[in-house]
Amino acid sequence: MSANLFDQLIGLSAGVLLLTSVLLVWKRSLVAAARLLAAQGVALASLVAVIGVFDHDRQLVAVAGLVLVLKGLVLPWVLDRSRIRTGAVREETPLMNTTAALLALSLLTMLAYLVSQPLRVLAPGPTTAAVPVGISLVLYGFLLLTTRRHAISQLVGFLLLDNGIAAVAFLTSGGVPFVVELGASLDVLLVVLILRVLTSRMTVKFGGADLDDLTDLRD
Amino acid sequence: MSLVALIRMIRSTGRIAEPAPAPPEGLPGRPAALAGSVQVRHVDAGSCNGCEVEIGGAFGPVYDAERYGARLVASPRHADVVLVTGVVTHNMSEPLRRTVEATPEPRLVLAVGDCARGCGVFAGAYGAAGKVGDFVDVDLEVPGCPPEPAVIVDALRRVTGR
Amino acid sequence: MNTRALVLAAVQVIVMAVLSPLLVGLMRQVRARMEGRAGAGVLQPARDLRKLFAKEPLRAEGTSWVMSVGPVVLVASSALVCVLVPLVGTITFPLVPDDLFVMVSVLLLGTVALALVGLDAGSAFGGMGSSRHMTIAALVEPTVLVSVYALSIPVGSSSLSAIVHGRLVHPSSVVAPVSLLALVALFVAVVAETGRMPVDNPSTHLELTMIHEAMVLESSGRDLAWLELGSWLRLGALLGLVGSLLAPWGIASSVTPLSLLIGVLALVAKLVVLGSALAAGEVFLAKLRLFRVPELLAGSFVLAFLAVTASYLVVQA
Amino acid sequence: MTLVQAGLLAQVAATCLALAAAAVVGPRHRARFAGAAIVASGIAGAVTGALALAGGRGSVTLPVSLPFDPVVLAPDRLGGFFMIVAGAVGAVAALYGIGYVQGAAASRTSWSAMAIFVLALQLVPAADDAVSFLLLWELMAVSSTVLLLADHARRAAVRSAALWYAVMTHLSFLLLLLGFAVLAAAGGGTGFGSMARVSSVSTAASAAFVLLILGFASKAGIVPLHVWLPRAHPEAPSHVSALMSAAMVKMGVYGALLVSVRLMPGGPVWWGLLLIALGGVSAVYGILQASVATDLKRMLAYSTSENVGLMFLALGTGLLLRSYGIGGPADAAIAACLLLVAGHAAFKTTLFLGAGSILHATGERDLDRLGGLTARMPVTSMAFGIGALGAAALPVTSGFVAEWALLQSLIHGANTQNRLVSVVMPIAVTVVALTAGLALLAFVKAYGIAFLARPRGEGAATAHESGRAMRVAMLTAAASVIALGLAPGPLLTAAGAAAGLPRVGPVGWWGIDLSGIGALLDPLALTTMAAAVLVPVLLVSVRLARRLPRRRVALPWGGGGVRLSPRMQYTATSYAEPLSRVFDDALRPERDVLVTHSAESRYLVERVQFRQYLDDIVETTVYRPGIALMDRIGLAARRLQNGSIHRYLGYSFFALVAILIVVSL
Repeated sequence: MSANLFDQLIGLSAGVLLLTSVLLVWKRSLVAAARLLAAQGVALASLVAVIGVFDHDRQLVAVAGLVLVLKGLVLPWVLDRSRIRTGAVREETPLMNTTAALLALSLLTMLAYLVSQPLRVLAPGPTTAAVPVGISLVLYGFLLLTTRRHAISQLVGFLLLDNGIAAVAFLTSGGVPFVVELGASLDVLLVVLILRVLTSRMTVKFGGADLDDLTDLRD
Repeated sequence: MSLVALIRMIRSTGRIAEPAPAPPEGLPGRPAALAGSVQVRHVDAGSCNGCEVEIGGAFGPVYDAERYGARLVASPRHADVVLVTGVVTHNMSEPLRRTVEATPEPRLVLAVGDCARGCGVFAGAYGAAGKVGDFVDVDLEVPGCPPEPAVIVDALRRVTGR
Repeated sequence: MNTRALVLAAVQVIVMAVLSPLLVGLMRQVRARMEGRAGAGVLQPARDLRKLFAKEPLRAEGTSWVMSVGPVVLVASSALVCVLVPLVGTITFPLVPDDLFVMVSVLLLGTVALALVGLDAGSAFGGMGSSRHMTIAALVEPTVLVSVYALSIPVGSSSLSAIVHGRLVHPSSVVAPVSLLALVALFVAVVAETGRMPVDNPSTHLELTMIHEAMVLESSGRDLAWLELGSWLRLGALLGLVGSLLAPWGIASSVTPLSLLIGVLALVAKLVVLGSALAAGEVFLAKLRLFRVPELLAGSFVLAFLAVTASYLVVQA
Repeated sequence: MTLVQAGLLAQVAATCLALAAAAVVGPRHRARFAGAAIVASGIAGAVTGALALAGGRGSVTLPVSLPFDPVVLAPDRLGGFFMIVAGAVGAVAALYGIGYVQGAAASRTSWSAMAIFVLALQLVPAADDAVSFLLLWELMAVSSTVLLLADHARRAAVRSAALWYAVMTHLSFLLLLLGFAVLAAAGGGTGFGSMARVSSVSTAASAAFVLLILGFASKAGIVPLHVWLPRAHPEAPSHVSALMSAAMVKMGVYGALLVSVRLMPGGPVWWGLLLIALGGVSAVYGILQASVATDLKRMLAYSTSENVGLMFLALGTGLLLRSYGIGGPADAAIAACLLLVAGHAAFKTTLFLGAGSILHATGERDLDRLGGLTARMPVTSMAFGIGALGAAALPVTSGFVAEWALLQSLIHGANTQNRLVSVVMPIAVTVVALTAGLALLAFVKAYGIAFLARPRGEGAATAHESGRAMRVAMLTAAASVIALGLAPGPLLTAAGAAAGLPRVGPVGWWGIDLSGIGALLDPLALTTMAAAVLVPVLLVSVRLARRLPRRRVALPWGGGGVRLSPRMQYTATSYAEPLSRVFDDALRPERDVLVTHSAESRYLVERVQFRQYLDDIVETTVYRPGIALMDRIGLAARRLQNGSIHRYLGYSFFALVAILIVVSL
């Protein structure tokens, strides 16, 4: 693979990552969220695969396969199942309206570019150039976690955050050992499953999955 | 309906519009300016909504009056033809007059349906003030109770000449 | 003033004056065919226009000179946009920048004229359309400026001709993710600015959902003809601009009969493709609630802004 | 004696003449004589400014009362630029005042205050040392307060506005005093010459910068120090509003330029950022409030906040770019700032004079009760329309040229290797774009609602055109809006000379050339092109008009209804409603819907009342709590004061002892 092609492929994957996460914030539909996360998982897997192929790192290519299966298929599927169980279709009342969230997004992206500046000066190259995208993903994930009320949206935010962390990890260290990635992925899976159980319990208990209802449990 | 299903439906449905019948002969003395393009303002002067259903049909995909250059518009200022349906009720007599007044020349008034032409079944009824011709000059009448879409389209074609 | 630029400007205005009614006709025809209709034919808007010129204009009590001057200003502003935007060729007047701000300001002059026409009507609907129109125009402006700003960064100039020319020389910049993001944002802005779906429904008859149509409810005869022609010209010019940015090929960079002919043919091809795509896309869309439009615009703004941010990344990497 | 000296003395002489006329001439002719003298003073000011701008030098020392040093006037080029602005606005406003003033505003006091106000405005930029500057500044503040108070006997709102104004303006004075004191201490003298020797990167310089900028920002109406502006501008007589908004507020901008360009050039990076932040917030907030305001003059006041915000933003951009050595765009940005100053002076004068004319004719400031004025007041309509075009930055007006230059400098400024700049510039472009868009809405609303369609109230229905002096003043101001827009070349040359910008200049037929960034614009050529495309359209229209004349119909189309009342029209409130919904979070409007049900059934509604209040949220969230706190402190302090003379003597004694202790330490 030529360096030029490598550049473009990294750019393309990063672009898809960014675009899907913007759409995740933009769209309030939970149905679309699962599909977007799946697309994002595929983009992340392709990013990993491209790095793996370019560096001739078999292990990394295997990790890419793992990412594809887990983030591209399993997690979105679990998410969608949980959603169907709660019966929710849309995030009805986010704490921050979409317009404001989108504007916040542009500022967060700028912030991501600013903070990743030293890193990119340190080691210029296509992978570090895409690091801000990963940081943006992390920030977007936090934004979703703090401004969305539905439990499923929380899950979406969490997964977005995790994708961001993974992207930054792959882009900066040029790969994560297979075992580490496996462990991290299993953790995520575990968290998602726990949240899923929590969501279904909430649905049974409160008849909805609005996390603000949890404040009732305080006393 | 998902995007794919909609595309499939559009492809499978294809053309709904029926083939155009032979053009009728033009309305004698119709304004030359209106050739090929007629904007229609519809006034319901007190109709039972039977004619409205037929007008809807006339402008729907099957009869597709738009292919002859006729189009429904939202304001009489844009219109060339005031299409009146129903017997004229007391409350609608003044608005009808104003609507025709508000239509720029050259303009035509089309009375559609038996009620508009001669009060139809509502003749002498409480609330009915008279037929359309009692209030404004009518240029063309379309008989029927309600008239078929094809007849309405035919009348419009006589104005557009297409 | 050099002659070549004058010739090109004249060609662009005349070509657009001919093409824009045809473009609208084409879009209506595409839509009609997809709905299973026969359609009125591509020439129908031109026929409508000819008829409107032959009708008497009305003037309601209480309206002012704005009702008759506004439409003329709208047409003039749209025609001036046709001169400024690189549609057929990329030759500019030396002293008049075909700068994006100048272009947008000229466009907004027409927007304002239209909004005042709506207000002057003195009916509830006119004011309503005018208010909505201006709200959307105000919110679209950041998207338009920022997206063209993103496109201008690789060229280092805000002149539209320079941008188009730069893309012609470096075709790879056309498919760069940055430029695609910016173009998508610009396209959304164009859709909003020209009152197409899902922001406004150009074929609605229901006054309460109207934006553009509500403003012209009071106009008749040649006033209405000018308003229609002005809006069509503006649609044509903006779509042409998107076309030139998306596919700069064929645009004339010199003034010879052959290159102009190629430029015009390329313009026709771009307008046909974009117009058909827009019309076909509209079939699948429902009109957005007015208060969800800001979300759409904010979204397109974010895309444009990301494009700018990422441009600096690309420039410096 | 140099020409500049003569000019300065001529202004003072004309002002003395005006004072004499105001004092001596009887009420019938007072306006004419005093007004004419002020016009002369204004023209003298503008001419002197032009001379100073062209490089003329000369200083005048005016002795004042004993404790102070004499006032030294020696305008430099930058001061000259602002003298032209102040003098021109002063002359036009005074001319307008001749026809406009009535009642309390026509009194001896008001005309005297007017004369002093105009003089002070012209001389503030001429001051050559901090003491003179502050003295003239205070003179400007006091005389304007007197003018503002003209109508205090009839309306309580005037008193409240004057109180706000007096407090804010003195807060500003205090900050300036402190700032100049810091600079004087560091530079070893009160003259601007010695202050300029202070190193810009020292702590003292930064402290002085912050103090001075906040002081000037308060005068300039920058958010959040703008609260006096939307109160004072509407309540003052309109020609005074015009002076305040078009000239006095500019003194704040002059101050900012004085500090950052003349006294302390080359300051640290964050100075520019501070100005950009202040300006950006001010621009967006000001125009948002302006677009939802329904009081015409309040709306204009908020629009002043917006424009001054843009000037600060432009200046800040210039400073920021300069501190990174990006010279060309920096020059363009500072030039844009000065273009904005002149452009805003022109169109805001026009608008306030137009608003005054409306107020004069209808007794209304509330847009919701206006309408249809274009038929009744054609000259006002034309002038206000041109002013509104300028404020909306549409071609070819002074506002358009200025905003074009600003955007050009922003876009070209970012194209560098510098990260911070390339983050700030896109945000600034967004701010300017949003501001421009909203300004468009605000002024379409103002013009469309006030002048078009049918009258919504009694006052508007019986309006009449204003007198000759007012018409001439309005048309002069409007003509300047167009002139500066069509031929901005000379103005740009002046701006370049004023701020020492080598990379800007005229081109073509009075076009402008920002050669530092390779951008040029010739509005006259653009107009010619517009005329060329307009000709065929007009030819067709005229030919058709011969064949098909217009027909009059009774009513606008309202679904054929017969009872279409003017109350069914959109009002200013309804016009801005979609916008206030979009910006709900930023504006926090309060809406009351009162539904009265019919007596027979709850399902029948008798009447629905809708009311919307829009407060300035800066005022309600920042100032109100502050004022409440002050109130509480004041109440607590009252306990110290119980009327006993012994207690008061005791305080003095304690104070004396305390001072002695401090001194002895």
